[in-house]
Amino acid sequence: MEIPYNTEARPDTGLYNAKLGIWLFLASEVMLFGALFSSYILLRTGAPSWPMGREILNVPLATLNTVILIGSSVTMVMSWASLKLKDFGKYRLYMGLTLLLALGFLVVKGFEYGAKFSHHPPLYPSTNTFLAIYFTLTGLHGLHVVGGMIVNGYLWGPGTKMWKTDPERFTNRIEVAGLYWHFVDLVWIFLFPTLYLL
Amino acid sequence: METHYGLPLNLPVGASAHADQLDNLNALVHWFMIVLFVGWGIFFVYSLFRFRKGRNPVASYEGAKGHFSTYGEAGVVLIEVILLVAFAVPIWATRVGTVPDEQNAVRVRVVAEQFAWNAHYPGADGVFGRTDSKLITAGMNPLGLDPKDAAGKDDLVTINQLHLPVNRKILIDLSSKDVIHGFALPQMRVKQDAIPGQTIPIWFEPILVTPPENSLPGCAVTKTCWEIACAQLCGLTHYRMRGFYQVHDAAGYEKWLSENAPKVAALPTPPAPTGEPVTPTGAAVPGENPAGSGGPQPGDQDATPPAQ
Amino acid sequence: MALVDDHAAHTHGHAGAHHEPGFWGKYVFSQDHKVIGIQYGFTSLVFLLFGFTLMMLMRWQLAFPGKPIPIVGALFGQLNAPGGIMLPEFYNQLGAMHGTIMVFLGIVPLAVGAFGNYLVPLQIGAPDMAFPKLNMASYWLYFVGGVIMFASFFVEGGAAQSGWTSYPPLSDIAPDGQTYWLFGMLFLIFSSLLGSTNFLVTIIQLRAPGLTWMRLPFFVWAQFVTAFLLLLAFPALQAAAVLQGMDRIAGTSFFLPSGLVVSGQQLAVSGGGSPLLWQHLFWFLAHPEVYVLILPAFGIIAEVLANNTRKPLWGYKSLVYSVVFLGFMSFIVWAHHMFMTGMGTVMSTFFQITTMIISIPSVIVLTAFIISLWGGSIRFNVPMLFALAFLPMFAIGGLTGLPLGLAPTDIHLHDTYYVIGHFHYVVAPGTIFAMFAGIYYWFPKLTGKTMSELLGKIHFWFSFLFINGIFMPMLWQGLAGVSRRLYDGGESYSHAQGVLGLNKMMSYSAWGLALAQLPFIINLFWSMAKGRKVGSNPWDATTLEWAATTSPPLAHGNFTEVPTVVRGPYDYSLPGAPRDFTPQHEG
Amino acid sequence: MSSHDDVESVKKQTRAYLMVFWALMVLTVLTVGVAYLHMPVWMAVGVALVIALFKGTLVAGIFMHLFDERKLIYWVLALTVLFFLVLLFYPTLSDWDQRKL
Ligand code: HEA
Ligand code: HEA
Ligand code: CUA
Ligand SMILES: [Cu+2]
Repeated sequence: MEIPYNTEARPDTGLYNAKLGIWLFLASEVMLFGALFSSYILLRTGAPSWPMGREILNVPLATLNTVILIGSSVTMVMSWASLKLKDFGKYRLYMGLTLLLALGFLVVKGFEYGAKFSHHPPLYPSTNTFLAIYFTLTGLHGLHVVGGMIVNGYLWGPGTKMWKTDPERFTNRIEVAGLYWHFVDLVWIFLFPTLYLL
Repeated sequence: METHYGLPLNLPVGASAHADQLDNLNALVHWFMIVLFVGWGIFFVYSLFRFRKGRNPVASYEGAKGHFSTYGEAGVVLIEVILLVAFAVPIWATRVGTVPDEQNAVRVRVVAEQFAWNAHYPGADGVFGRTDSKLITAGMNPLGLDPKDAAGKDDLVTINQLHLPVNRKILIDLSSKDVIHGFALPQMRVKQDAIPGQTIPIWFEPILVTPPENSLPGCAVTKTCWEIACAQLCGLTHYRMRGFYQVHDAAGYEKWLSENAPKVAALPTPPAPTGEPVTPTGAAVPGENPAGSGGPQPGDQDATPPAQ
Repeated sequence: MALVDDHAAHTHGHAGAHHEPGFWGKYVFSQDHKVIGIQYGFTSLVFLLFGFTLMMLMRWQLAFPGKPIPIVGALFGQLNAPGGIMLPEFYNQLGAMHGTIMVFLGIVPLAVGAFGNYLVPLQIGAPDMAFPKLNMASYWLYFVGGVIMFASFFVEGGAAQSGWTSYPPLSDIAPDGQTYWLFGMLFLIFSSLLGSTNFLVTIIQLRAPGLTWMRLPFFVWAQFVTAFLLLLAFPALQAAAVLQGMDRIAGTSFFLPSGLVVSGQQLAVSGGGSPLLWQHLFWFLAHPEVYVLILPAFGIIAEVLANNTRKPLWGYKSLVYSVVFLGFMSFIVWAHHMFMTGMGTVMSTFFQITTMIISIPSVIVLTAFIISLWGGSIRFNVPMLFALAFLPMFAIGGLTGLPLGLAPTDIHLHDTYYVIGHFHYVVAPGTIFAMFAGIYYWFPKLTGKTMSELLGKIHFWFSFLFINGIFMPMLWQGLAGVSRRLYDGGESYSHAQGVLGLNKMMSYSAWGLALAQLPFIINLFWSMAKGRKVGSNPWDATTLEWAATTSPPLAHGNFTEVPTVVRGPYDYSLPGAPRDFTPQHEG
Repeated sequence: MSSHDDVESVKKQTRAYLMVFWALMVLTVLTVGVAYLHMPVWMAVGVALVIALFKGTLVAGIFMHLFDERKLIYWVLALTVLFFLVLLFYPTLSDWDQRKL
């Protein structure tokens, strides 16, 4: 027996399974980052002094990364819209761009980390609480980016087979992957001012 | 056994001014629990008996009628509200909110470490000498007292023993050097986690003098009567992180102070800090021979044997 | 993200429906919720037994401090028990791992992973869980987490030994086993996040036609609230575990304040952290977690009670509202575990009030259960015996929570055996009994056979006797002020002398309890092979898992045709009905 | 959802996405710029948070279609946000109520 509401929406909820699933998953992600931001607030308010993020971190690079990530969110949503418009070629293009932008984000991040490690004196997570938070939060966020890239990569490459067999469901999957990706963007939108600017 | 509101709760003797308050509340709550449980239990057992299949072959679809469950639940709510408003909240507020002012209280700093209790008395001048964790050396200067600080010259430092005068308000500043410990004085109804990085005030007023050793069966076994217990898991020897405390009458307390003060004033000048920090994961723990766990030898970590 | 992957499975599913999965696909990497449920059940029972074994060793040390452990003592090696005499570090490892294993690898996977997985789709008339692949992933993540936890006993320095609560700074400076504990926890957390997402989607989306919210079996409601708790509470521990991992691996100081001096030496860390931060994050999870331990038990008890009183549960709606409210409140009571950390008046008032409030829905649930007996026609079969015993046992456990929930009385009781007694009454003769009730009750569903009543009754009466023999004295010791987590059981404290003798009695009871499990284990395996064969609905029950399928259920798809539900879950002894039970799908 | 199913409305939406993109760019520049004004800390935090909230709302509302979502999702998120806030502030609040010397 087929599992119901995998593609079409259940009438009383108006949702298909994966869409509800991803939102629930994102709810738990909200709590995860909530716990981390909570730790940040507690440690910062409890600290006798707190360095200004922008004096230690590289604001221009991070601004660039913000732009990149927001851009990737736009290409992601455009790739979904392209499928809605039945334009598979455009989908490929936009999804490819999303992947490239995500890669760009990681490269920039890599430079940022590298600069901290080779700084004199080197800046490590163990150096002080501020850097500990900075590395942990951005590191965890980076892992989320990597996870998203794996899914998106699959949907850009081998996963596209489904477009031929079940286009509606394939479109749904892009929507679901998109929801996750925008969430990663959303987290960055809060991380950026918290860590770099304040 | 002492009873509170007629209930034997198996508590240690309550020897502080606020002990009765806590114990009475404890007894009250336990009465409440017992009444609920017994009432509930009678209903339970009766139902099982009355409605067993043999006696009642056909069940009733409707089941119980009436509102007594609502009344019961409302009763529980009401009693809990009373427990909170009339007892728990105000008692806690006086316990933690009304710290006695420093002039009228006997002040002691207690600093916990793996696995001992350091007590620091301000001495005759009533001022604690400056301490700094960088000056700490094991054994020699467990508190990191600054030898250059004049206020510290007459300070008194003891390990695993706490001496207190009766009928005076005691104000203890509690902290820890390494991990979290639980400072518990069972007979005083005092318990407080000692948290590194924080100094937490606790206060109480002993109203009984520590009975002589051997006067109670338990004391005879462990050779000390009232003990500081460590309540929070703090490592290997948590189970032996035992100090003792003694409540003296006023004269006894003065005597103890005067006998001990000079000895401690001559605190050895500590060597410069070794600057040999341990790594977090490699923290050494003093070796202990657990096989001989037949109870620690009394006073084996004590600076002086219990004066009696 | 993995949610997406799942769809891939399903497109192939069209074709795959016809070719039979091989051995691996059928029994090992199965995506069928029933097989996964059984995998969960078996694994968690093994862990339960393992956790109990650890405790039996500890109980030796508590009863006979410093005496060599008989028979098995030589097995633990010089590092743990030279000459068979348990070392304190080994005791602490056993304690921390007993707590961890019982909670995270035993009860929760059994109550949620096994019972939930097996029964929820059946009870709501669904062909499977919403995301079968995720379901499989969830089991295997749990399995890996369990292996890591188990393996940690063999690393240098042994397993985690800072309590199941892992309070830093102690846990930050503990040997490597703690790192394993953290990684194990991360796996268990991922597993539980996938699982709870799956449960929620399944319950919300896959209910059979006509199965409205107020017609759900109470068990499904309990699982539903449980899944929400897991979903939203676990991330806090996930974050905390990451931070503690950073402290241990990258040398950060999230939980280490400045100026720490360990064994007379400065700790070489930057400092600036907060030990209490961990406690907040930990208890933000762990309080809801204790309701995760009890809610599925409530669910099982409800099913068994209704079936064996042959009448509807009394106050179904109040039960549902109570557990929903309970779930909600459980997020704002956590600091009652932290009254002794230096809490001021404002916060403690808040948390005392919420703690008292949260006891009300439990009172309502228990009241509804007991009133359900009134007017019934009670069958005293083995599942019912366990379910009935659950009620007073949970009552004792719950009631002893009250003096702990009032900060002034908690002063004396905090971190004593009173706390240990309190929560064991809820989880051992409480939850474990409910699990037994469920196993005896649903065993015919899994196998088409029943378990032996005689062996079951032996199991019940001896378990009941011994389990009280373990935990009742704990309350008494706690009142005397005996601290928990003492390697010598309090032997060196004068205030403990009066209650020391109880330690032996408790230990004998614990070993007796272990013996009392033999009839159960024999019964379980013997009945699988040789038990009396029964029809698809041996208990004359009303809910869908019995009503519309064979026992054991169809290999795939569960139902030959999707049932349409027309009534509430517990229409027993409906006036005018032909039989004393009217299944949910019968008009 | 049906609202974004037909071709016309999808096309309309894509225009909205691009506008949101530019809005987000402007806000990013704004938040960086503002950070270099020498405001008191509480004000800097407030302004940065308001901008971030605004950006977040745009992403969630438009990219994630939250402005036009099913009731059930709103319920889930409302619950989450409630517990999120509890988790976010309680530890610090209780730190403030800590008895200290
Ligand atoms: C399943 C697990 C479970 C459950 C359900 C509970 C339920 C409760 N718990 Fe418990 N608790 C734990 C597991 C659990 N607990 C654990 C594991 C710990 C220790 C952790 C550690 O430190 O290692 C702990 C510790 C703990 C503490 C901290 C103690 C300390 O460390 O000092 C507190 C304090 O408030 C507390 C309170 C409560 C309360 C008020 C309830 C309430 O929800 C109980 C409500 C129930 C009732 C009140 C009884 C029901 C009613 C009746 C009997 C019917 C009455 C009849 C009529 C209507 C007539 N618990
Ligand atoms: C769900 C949680 C749970 C459960 C069920 C138990 C069950 C038991 N616990 Fe445990 N316990 C904890 C959670 C739990 N405990 C926690 C969290 C702590 C605190 C740890 C810490 O300090 O950090 C603790 C601490 C703790 C202590 C205190 C140690 C100390 O402070 O030093 C003691 C002491 O006696 C104890 C005893 C027992 C006993 C005798 C049981 C018995 O009831 C066990 C009963 C078990 C069974 C009856 C097994 C049934 C299984 C089968 C029959 C399997 C069949 C198998 C197959 C078919 C394959 N426990
Ligand atoms: Cu110090 Cu336990
Ligand atoms: Cu709790």
